[in-house]
Amino acid sequence: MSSVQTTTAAAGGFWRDSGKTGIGSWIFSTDHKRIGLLYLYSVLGFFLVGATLGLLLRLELMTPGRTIMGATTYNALFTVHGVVMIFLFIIPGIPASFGNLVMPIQIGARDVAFPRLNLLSWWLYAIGALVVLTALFTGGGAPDTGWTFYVPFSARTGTNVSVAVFGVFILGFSSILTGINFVTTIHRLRAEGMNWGRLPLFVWSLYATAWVQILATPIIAITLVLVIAERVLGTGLFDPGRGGDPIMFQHLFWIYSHPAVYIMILPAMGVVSEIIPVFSRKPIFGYKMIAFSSIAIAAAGSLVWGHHMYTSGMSDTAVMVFSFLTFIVAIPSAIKVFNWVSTLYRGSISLEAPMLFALSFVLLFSIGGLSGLILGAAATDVHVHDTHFVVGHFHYVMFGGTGFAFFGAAHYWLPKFYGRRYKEKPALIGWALMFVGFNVTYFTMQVLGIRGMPRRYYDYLPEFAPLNMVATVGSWILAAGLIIMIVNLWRGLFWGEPFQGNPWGGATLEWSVPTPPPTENFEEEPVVSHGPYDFKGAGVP
Amino acid sequence: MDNQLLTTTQAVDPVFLFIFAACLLLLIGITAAMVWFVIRYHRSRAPEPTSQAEGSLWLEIAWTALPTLLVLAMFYYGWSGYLTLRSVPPGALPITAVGRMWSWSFQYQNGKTSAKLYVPVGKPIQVNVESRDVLHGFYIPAFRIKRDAVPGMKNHVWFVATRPGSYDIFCSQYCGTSHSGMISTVEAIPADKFAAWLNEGPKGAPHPGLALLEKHGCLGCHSVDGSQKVGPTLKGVFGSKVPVTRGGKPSVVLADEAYLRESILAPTAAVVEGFPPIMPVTADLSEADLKVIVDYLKGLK
Amino acid sequence: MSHEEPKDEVGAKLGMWLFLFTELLLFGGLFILYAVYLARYPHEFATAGHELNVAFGAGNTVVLLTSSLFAAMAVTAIKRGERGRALALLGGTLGCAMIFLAIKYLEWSAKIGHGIYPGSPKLAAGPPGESVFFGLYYLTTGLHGIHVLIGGVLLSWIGARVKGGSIHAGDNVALENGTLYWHLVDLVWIFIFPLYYLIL
Amino acid sequence: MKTDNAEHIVDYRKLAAVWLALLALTTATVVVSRLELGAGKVWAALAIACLKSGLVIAFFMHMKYETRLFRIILFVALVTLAIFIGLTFFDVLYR
Ligand code: HEA
Ligand code: HEA
Ligand code: HEC
Ligand code: CUA
Ligand SMILES: [Cu+2]
Repeated sequence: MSSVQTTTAAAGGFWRDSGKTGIGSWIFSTDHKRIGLLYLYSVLGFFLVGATLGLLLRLELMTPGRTIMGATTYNALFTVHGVVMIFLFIIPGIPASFGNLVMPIQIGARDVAFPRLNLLSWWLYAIGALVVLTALFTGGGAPDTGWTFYVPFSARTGTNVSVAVFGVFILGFSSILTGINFVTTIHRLRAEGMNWGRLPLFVWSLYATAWVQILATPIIAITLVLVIAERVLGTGLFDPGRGGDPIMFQHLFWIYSHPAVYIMILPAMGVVSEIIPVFSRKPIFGYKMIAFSSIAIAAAGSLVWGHHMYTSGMSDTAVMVFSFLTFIVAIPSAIKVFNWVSTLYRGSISLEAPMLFALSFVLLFSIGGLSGLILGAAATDVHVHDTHFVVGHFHYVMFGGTGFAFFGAAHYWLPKFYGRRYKEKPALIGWALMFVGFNVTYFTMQVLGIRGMPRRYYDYLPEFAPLNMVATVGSWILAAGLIIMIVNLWRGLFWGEPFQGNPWGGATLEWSVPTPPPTENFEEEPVVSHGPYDFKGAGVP
Repeated sequence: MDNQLLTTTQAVDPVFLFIFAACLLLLIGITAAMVWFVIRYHRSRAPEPTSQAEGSLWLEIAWTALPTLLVLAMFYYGWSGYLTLRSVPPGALPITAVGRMWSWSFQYQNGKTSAKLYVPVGKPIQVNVESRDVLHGFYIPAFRIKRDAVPGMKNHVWFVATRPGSYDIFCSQYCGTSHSGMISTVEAIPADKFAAWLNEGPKGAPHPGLALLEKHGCLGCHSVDGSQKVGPTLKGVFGSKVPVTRGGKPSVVLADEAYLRESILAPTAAVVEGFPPIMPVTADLSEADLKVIVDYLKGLK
Repeated sequence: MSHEEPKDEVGAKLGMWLFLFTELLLFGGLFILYAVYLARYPHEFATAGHELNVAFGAGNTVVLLTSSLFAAMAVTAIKRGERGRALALLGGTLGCAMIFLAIKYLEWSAKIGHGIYPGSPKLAAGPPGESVFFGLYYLTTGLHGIHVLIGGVLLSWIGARVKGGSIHAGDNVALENGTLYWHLVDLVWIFIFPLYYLIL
Repeated sequence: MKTDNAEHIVDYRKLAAVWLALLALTTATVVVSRLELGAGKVWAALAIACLKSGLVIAFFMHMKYETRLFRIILFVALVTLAIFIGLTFFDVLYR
């Protein structure tokens, strides 16, 4: 953090006017903007850790047999990659960083409803992350269960599962507290005139996300406690030898973890719904439907967890019900995609970096989501379940979707908070490399899956070798793009050209406050008189 | 369907085709629209937006209703294909597949066991999938079938091999260190050859000890030919000096009969240097079987 | 933070309720398991349930209901400005909490003395359903016990603030929220009691 | 900033009456559990437990006097839990 301090000496606003300096002014700050940045850097750090692990995974899979590591290492590696990416990067990803930074300003509030709770969330996140990291280097070594922690394996492996699971448990509470904070904030702290029909779509999506966080996360918390109880006390609740049922673990796990995928994607959809209208200079098409579909996704998304269990031995009736519900949840996503595309129609489109990320989100999320339909249909899922097709699917929605939206948000909002901006050209190059590398890597993985290559395989039959090589090369292109993009962003935010006013012409409230925003956000309580995409009403040219 | 049996592959592949085709069309449509809009309404060509439309009820209704119909169709085909996968044709030949860390063993009705799944061509096979320890997944990509092996639970799949040949079997559900090594094959052979194979005595296996090693899943982790797997090879163990960790302390033991017995009955007592302590206790190992195994190991030079 | 905001009581209570929902779903996970295993092993659950002491369970129900009454009255008292009475009532709640934990202690130690605890050899040898029943019983009541402890600490701290005067008739959300938490502990017990001690 | 902090004070007598009702219902559960109702016992006991929690929520927890928002979200949370249990039973009952 100290580098942040010195290099932003030029910036004013909340960077300066809290009166305090030093690391304490960050890790004990209750200012939503500072907490947002804390989260941003922690989350980004873990993304880099996870991404490096992903790169290693691909390196190992480059050739059949042992390439750079043994089976035990590989198994630990994809587990840690999954846990870091899911619980440390993508779930807190957008809501806790950009949500914290932007949402209170967007609704015209001075801060979130419970600023101190907000700080506690971050601390819990940091502690949980530390516990997870501890698990890697102590006891029996890094857990090797996959991020899904399926029993009975997780109950009997000698690796350090209990500690890792406890870390995830703490992270769950961090996520819950953020959810509680956001729901309360959005209900109670909207400025005068900021009625529900004028909420920016990013706020709507955070609202829906927060509800999922509140209602689904406790289930994973108790499930993880049960895993620890299995291991430490030997309760035997999932042990078939003593009357338990391992399938019940899967139910409990996915009751949370499916809704969790909507915790990951909804905020990303919100980001895209902000960027597309601004860079098209046109009100978003179908505001109400997009807002409503966020809620619909959150609600319907809680009903479909069984689609991860079609081959588990679950009853056929349940397969039917869950398959049906899975298809229902695809509809609100379709509505969003069509509305985003229509927003472009007859607009005035500027292809700057945030817009490129937003548009590639729409494309990559569509590919990922459509492959989700293959997974949702019972007959086809039986074939591709637990193969690299699933791996391809979720990287498309998680990285191609949420990841790209995350970087889009970084290009869109960070200049506002730093008062400096990145260079456009390297941003374009980085984006292009990422886009190409991404598709080469993950589309290939989907083909591999259809050909029958199971996931979590350290070694594979020679028939899969050529495509695996392609996917690995793709990951290098992706890595190159990513590095260019991050370096450019980093350099730009600290040493780049000044960024002032409202160059992109946004009509949401964050563009009406000084750059960087002052600690209090607004000099006096704002009164909102126009909608979030009413560019004319906001006086934007 | 009278005589012509619908195979599992034939039940699943059309569903794939249908969903793929629909998705591809949609994707092309969306991409084309996006690219076209981005080019046509690029700020260099359209300096000002020419519309401030905020939505259209009819469009919303259209693009809610059409996808709904489409996904309902997908659901229906997916579900009916799945039903085919679940309804075993009458007269199918039952075979039990037992999964354990990390090998499959197939048991036939007459008590014969095998590490490969031999089946007669053209006859439906019902595979009853069981597990002795953790979750495994019985997966044959060629027949589009997959089912988890869950301890304490009976699961099944069925398939029919219409052509002779060799088809991969994978373990699809993650089960630990050698998950990716838990593979085998289906050997589809003509019915008469199959009958002969099934009734051929244990003369295929040169020693009853080897058959027992296979039956108890030892060969998932150990080889008898000197090659390395998850566990040390069993070839030449007897009489050799083995570096082990006992009670946390390293030492070297002479592998005599007592050591072999201990290794099998209490695998974690003395753990061979350089190997993880993952060898399970084999619960259903009788004293008689153990004796045969140990005798066999003694002879493995 | 130059000027102090007026306190948003409704917001604070909203936040508390949201938190209570998460607690509800936390126990909900255990109740899902209970429901499933009850459907699978009705007879084993019945016999195992009979081994629990109804007197302990019923006694604890009365104790908790009473503690809740005191807590609710404490809110009324503080709103009427009767600080002494509020403190006394909170003390009553805490007393009940201690009685509850004492009874729980007796009950658990009796069970453990009989060789019934998670992973015990006796349960491992018995029918599968009973092991599941007692596994759930210990986890649920254990988790509930932890909540009683947390609630007790919370209410003591709040009591100290009432005494110190920072919670008073004009500003008492903290007390209200603390008692809300306490009532949740009570609510969960209202379900634990019939499900574990009485059913079948 | 909203200012809808209408404060409602529940008097002691009402609280005590609720408490008595709760004790009566507790007795009722114990009695019901001694009757020969078979599986109906579970439902009877659960119904009584729901009634009791209704009382606690409405009076002890002041839900009766809160704004409608609170009741809606409580409903949402309960429905969610019910759905989680309900959908699980599609598996458990038909396996
Ligand atoms: C961000 C995370 C995210 C998102 C948003 C999704 C979205 C969806 N997912 Fe995915 N999924 C994961 C993350 C995600 N998933 C993860 C991590 C796993 C694996 C976990 C593990 O095992 O490790 C997984 C696994 C997974 C499975 C289990 C596979 C298996 O193990 O066998 C299934 C099965 O149904 C599924 C389905 C879907 C569906 C139907 C959607 C839908 O929501 C998609 C909706 C989107 C669209 C449909 C595309 C956009 C719309 C159009 C282009 C318009 C046209 C559309 C229509 C006509 C419908 N997913
Ligand atoms: C948000 C989620 C997310 C993201 C972004 C990624 C990103 C990547 N993932 Fe990951 N992945 C998961 C979530 C994610 N993954 C999950 C949940 C699983 C399932 C785990 C399980 O089975 O339990 C999984 C599994 C998984 C597998 C399957 C393992 C198996 O089943 O055998 C593979 C294999 O190729 C893989 C690869 C990659 C790659 C190449 C990337 C790349 O996109 C990464 C791109 C980045 C780079 C190429 C590196 C950039 C490097 C730098 C910038 C260096 C700087 C470093 C420092 C300064 C420290 N992932
Ligand atoms: C899950 C994998 C696994 C299975 C199944 C397994 N083993 Fe092992 N075995 C190991 C490993 C790993 C070691 C080395 C570490 C140790 O000593 O525990 C080992 C060690 C041994 C040794 C000592 C070898 C030496 O070099 O000293 C013997 C003998 C042995 N196993 C026999 C068997 C027999 C017989 C069976 C089947 C009944 C069996 N194993 C099943 C993994 C396995
Ligand atoms: Cu057995 Cu994977
Ligand atoms: Cu899912």
